[in-house]
Amino acid sequence: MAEIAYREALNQALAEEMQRDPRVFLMGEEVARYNGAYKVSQGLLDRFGSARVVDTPISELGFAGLGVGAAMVGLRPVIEMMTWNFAILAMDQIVNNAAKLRHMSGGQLRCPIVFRGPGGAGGRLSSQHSQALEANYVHFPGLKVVAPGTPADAKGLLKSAIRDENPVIFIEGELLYGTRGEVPEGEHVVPIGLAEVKRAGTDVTIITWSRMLTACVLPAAEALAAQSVSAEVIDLRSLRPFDQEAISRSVKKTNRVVIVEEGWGFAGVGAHLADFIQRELFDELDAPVLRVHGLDVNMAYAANLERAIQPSAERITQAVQQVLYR
Amino acid sequence: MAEIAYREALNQALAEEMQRDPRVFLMGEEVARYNGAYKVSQGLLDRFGSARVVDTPISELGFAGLGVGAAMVGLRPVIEMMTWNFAILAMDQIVNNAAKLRHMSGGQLRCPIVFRGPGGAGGRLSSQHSQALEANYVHFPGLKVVAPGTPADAKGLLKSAIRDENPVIFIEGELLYGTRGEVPEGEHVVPIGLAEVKRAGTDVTIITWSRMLTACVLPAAEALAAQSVSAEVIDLRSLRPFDQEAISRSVKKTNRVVIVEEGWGFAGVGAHLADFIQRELFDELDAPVLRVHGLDVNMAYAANLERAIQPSAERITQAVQQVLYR
Amino acid sequence: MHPPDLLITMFRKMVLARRFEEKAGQAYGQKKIQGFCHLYIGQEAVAVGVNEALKPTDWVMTGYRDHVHPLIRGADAGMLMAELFGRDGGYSKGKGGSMHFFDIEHGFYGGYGIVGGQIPLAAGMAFASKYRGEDRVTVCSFGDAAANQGALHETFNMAAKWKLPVLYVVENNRYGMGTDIARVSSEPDIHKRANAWRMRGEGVDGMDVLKVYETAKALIEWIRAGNGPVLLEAYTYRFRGHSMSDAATYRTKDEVEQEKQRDPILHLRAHLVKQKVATEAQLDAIDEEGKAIVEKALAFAEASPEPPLEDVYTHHLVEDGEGDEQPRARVLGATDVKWPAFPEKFDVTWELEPRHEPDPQQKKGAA
Amino acid sequence: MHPPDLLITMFRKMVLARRFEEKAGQAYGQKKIQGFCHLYIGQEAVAVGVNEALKPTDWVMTGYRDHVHPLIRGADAGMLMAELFGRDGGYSKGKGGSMHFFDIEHGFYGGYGIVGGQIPLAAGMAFASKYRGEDRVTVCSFGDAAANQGALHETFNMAAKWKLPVLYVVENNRYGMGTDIARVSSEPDIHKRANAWRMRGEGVDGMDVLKVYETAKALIEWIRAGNGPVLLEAYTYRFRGHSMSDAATYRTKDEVEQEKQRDPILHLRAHLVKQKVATEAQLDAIDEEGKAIVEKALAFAEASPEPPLEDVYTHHLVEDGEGDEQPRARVLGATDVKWPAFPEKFDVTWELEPRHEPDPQQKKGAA
Ligand SMILES: Cc1ncc(C[n+]2csc(CCOP(=O)(O)OP(=O)(O)O)c2C)c(N)n1
Ligand SMILES: Cc1ncc(C[n+]2csc(CCOP(=O)(O)OP(=O)(O)O)c2C)c(N)n1
Ligand SMILES: [Mg+2]
Ligand SMILES: [Mg+2]
Repeated sequence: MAEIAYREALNQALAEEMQRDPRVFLMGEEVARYNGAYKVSQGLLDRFGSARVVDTPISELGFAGLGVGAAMVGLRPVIEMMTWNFAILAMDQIVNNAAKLRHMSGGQLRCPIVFRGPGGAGGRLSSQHSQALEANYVHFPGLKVVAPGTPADAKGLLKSAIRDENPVIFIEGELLYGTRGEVPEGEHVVPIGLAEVKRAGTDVTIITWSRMLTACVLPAAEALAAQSVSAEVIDLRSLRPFDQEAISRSVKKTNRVVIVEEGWGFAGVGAHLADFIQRELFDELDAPVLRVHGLDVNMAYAANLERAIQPSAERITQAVQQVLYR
Repeated sequence: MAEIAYREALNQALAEEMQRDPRVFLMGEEVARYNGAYKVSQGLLDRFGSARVVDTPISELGFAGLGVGAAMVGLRPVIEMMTWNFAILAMDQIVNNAAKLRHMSGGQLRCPIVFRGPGGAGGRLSSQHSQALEANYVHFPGLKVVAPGTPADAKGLLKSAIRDENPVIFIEGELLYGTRGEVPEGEHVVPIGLAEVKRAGTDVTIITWSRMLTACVLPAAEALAAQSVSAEVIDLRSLRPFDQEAISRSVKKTNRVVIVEEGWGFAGVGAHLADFIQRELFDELDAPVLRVHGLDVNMAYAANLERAIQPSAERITQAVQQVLYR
Repeated sequence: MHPPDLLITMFRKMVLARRFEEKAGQAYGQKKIQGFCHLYIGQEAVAVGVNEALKPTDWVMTGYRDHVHPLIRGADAGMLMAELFGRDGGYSKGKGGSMHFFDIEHGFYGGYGIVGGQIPLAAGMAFASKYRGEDRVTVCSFGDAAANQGALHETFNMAAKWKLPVLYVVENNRYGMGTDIARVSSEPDIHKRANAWRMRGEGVDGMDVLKVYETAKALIEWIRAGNGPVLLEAYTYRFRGHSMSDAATYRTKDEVEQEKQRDPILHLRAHLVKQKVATEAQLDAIDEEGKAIVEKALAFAEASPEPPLEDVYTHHLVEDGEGDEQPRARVLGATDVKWPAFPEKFDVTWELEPRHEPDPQQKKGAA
Repeated sequence: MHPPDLLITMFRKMVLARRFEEKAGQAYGQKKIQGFCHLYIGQEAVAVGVNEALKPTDWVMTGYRDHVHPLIRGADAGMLMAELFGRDGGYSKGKGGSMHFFDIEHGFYGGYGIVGGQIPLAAGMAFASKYRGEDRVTVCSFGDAAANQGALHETFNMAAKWKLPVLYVVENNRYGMGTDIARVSSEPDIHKRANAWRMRGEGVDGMDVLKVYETAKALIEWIRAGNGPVLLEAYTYRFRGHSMSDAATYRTKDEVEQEKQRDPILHLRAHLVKQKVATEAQLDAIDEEGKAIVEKALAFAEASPEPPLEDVYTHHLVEDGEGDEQPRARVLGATDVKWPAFPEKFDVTWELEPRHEPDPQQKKGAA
């Protein structure tokens, strides 16, 4: 297996699916001649031409809706949002059209479309460019939401997302593009809805997704191991639907849970997971479910403030100590 | 005290605040000559003139941003969204500008603005017009979110919202406009962040807000009383910030909680409340926190389906029985 | 002169549309239809005139004022009425209701409740047909007030730049809800805005079905020839309120009466009689036929059951291997349904922009 | 001929701007500045030319390419640099960084990172000044690529309809990131779009500060006289990449070299010498002054501490009774800060539309 970067893994998935299926096209700002603002679409224009790799004007609402229309009549658009911060402008087309078309048409239509792009902090970008917005999308029935944290999952989930018959919100980690990992070549498909235990353990379950996995959860698990705490790390990968069984299995074993999320806590995805766990696994819990998430403030540019706002391995180990009543 | 309708209570608040403060103006679709799509602004154009009661084109993103700009330089705009379903188009201006301006300017600017309009189902309107979207806004620091369920709270909270120095998301109940209740005349101000016990009880705490209060929670509490279950009903009224103390007080007494929310459950406001309760009041709970919310589906037009999708007194009483292990 | 057949067809469709809407209005009064219900009465010449200029394989979509567009394309009147009643026999099993009609069999793609929300979709559909090299035009109508949505600006720019085969029809009925368009639009003649996107824009008397037809026909040919999108503004009027709950007090009786003199049906009727295409009696008979169809539709809707409760859970996501619902087959057992089958294998020959020859110098970077 | 003072001022500001940006670029290379950083080098004539046509009480805002607009309005160079460094001595205590400059004291209202997001804000500020009867113009600039945002369409329509006193300046530097505007805009001459909103639109050579100044002056007078908004398109060019991380390989070296011939500073310098307004030596001295200011700014930024950690929690909401931060007073102890005080009591005399005389008939409803 080759070790490649997250962005290359995404690039492979796009190239393979475009090769496989002429209905797949990529559209967004700077995706063609510039090869993508984050170089995810490197080489695709040359390979597939300007009708299948389309540079758009800065018109998020317009091209998101254009993608939805194309999906309604048999194409499989991949719409790149330069970041999810900008996709807020397109949200109406995503939640009011893409998510509702099959239902409103009574099953006559389908909308197989992927909206993808980076989420989370990009590093010293202040408030408007540093938002992890998955909570806003998981709220809506009619959408699937995934957020891979490793190159292999990025490739495998993007292939699944493109083949899915439904609208999929595909959230990449803006700071993950350069991270490397082993990725199976060719047909490597990760089903939507399946979590993966990225580290087995017995004392506490840490649930996370996207960048937090490698940025602080696995380091925290290492640090805990040094303190003889065996943490099991579940990488959710898919947020809607999420893998209830994987969570149950682990919590039944550890009886203690910490949820780690880059974004804000208030009605975040983690709030939902905590609610799910306390409700479905009430009798299994030896401690309240704790959460580590971005502080409930706007992101600052200053290096020290930016660091303090984001979750860290320290905050995670503290939360774990707390659920272990140490 | 006069008994008036929810829409009149809002109208009083608007008229009184506009009278009091020339900086307050109302802007939105059909607010002026038509007196409001739901007649909330009845008579205001005649009284305050066309610069203070402004009919806009159907340009939600534009006039939301225009309001934010006016607030930045000393006015106090009230921006009416014909419904919150349409405000999705304006979300960028609300969350990327209004919520972040004070922070990004390092405290140089403030943005005292109210975005108001009806949320929730309107009655036989299918998927695009029946969304309770508060969860999308509570997620963002820099915003306050309120959702009054009675005429008196509607008036008192709207006055607070208009006087607040921050952006306030003010969600009215589309099906509440005609409901009547006693409302104090003149200066009646309900502070943001304060819940109210709308019915005292000892066996179980039911937490809710907006239309669910009168539409199903109080009826459920009545029905439960007939079965000798004493339910305490907390009307949250403010969702961000929410009244943590009121919840603690009640849960310490009842040890059982049901949260009732019109909107979807997935990462809904109720998920956050459940997470808060299981975390902060873990040892007080005799049963998992249960939730009753809109089914995780798109709203249908058909009468029977629409009914089935929404929370009901029956579903609430069932949940209460469950937390009581009956 | 137009072929008599065509003229009679247009008359038949306009009358059927009128009778359908009148009946829907009555049923609404009886609370058999609920929620928002926007009638098309007065605007029939626009949908009919444009539709007769289209092929059956072309695509059509509009906003929430959407009962008539599918009806005149061949949708079953009874199933449309059943949708209004929220019944299982409706096109969407009662899930969509008045604002969300869909009849994919007849190329009618909705039915949208967010003002202007359909505008980008139509460009996407046109993009898809161009992408697959199909000889197809997409028609998307919207109201005068919708023209102030940002989505229009963004979409028109792309549609024009990429020469997408789409005809945008702005049905200018002078009001968006209670607001005279001239009060909120700096340019109330919407088609004059087309220049801003170097797009072709035309205006037409939307009360004269023949003029609409002729104009649309010429424009659709122009579009089909690959010249790009067009914005056609049809000046029309709605005789009723914005929706069933609107008393329309913002218009004077005089204004409405005056506009009713321009009733597109009366106008065509007079023309047909004058040109001796048909006698008054023949036209009355056509009208009676329309009434009968609508009566039958009503009876069908009344008789249709509510959707089963389990339907609450269907059609939110496509399940593995799940097909699409074909309403006429499902409801009427029709065996002649031609459901669109989009190819899965094809070559994309379209080049959206000229091939870009990277400059040899450029590799090094310039700035 | 322009007064020599004015010419010298414009030269001084353009040179200061250039030196500031060069220094910022260097500091970025040393990782003292991080994140996105968009330099204004090449475009100086636009901001300076427009600014000299404004009063100090007028308001200015722009996008994320925002270092120069406040600098030439009088912002403290050291505090701007400290903001870039993410330090406590910055205008926003390091919370905003490069993309979010704010200097309210000098009427500079930001600094926005969402492309086109400032366009509606400016209309709102202009609305407020008209509402209070102030004699004030708001200037809002944005890029060529921003002109394809829906917010522009929605805002221009309202601004034109309500005759809001706002000057929109589209700084057409030919590229939005790596994309030539002609590739994605059906009408690449943005000001020609103004007609669509019955708005006045003008183009100007954005490399010639005198032309920019003259045009802006005339337009601002026209706006101040109550004629409504204007769209001014300044044709300019950025000599560097889109941001510090952009190698700008999408442009040829030739193209960039050619554009550099139009360097607005060289252009003005030549003019000043030719017209004998100043000697080369005098202009060099001004340049040295600029360099010295920037050196001092750098030292100030370097010396400024990081913001205290407690600042993580400040300025998300206005707390009860909390005032606004006045950066120069806070950081430099300045006592001459004139902070804007907006009146709380005033009469609104503006009528946005003619008073509406309800028609007696109308009460009854018409439809
Ligand atoms: C984005 C959005 N804003 C507001 C509404 C409420 N609304 C529904 S129809 C309408 C008026 C639209 O008028 P126009 O576009 O002229 O179409 P017409 O109804 O005249 O056919 C409004 C404001 C909506 N559905 N969507
Ligand atoms: C809504 C939105 N979409 C995309 C971006 C990413 N982005 C930042 S600047 C830019 C290009 C803008 O170009 P232009 O408007 O011409 O301004 P210039 O940078 O040339 O000054 C893009 C695409 C963004 N910040 N906001
Ligand atoms: Mg209209
Ligand atoms: Mg540009």
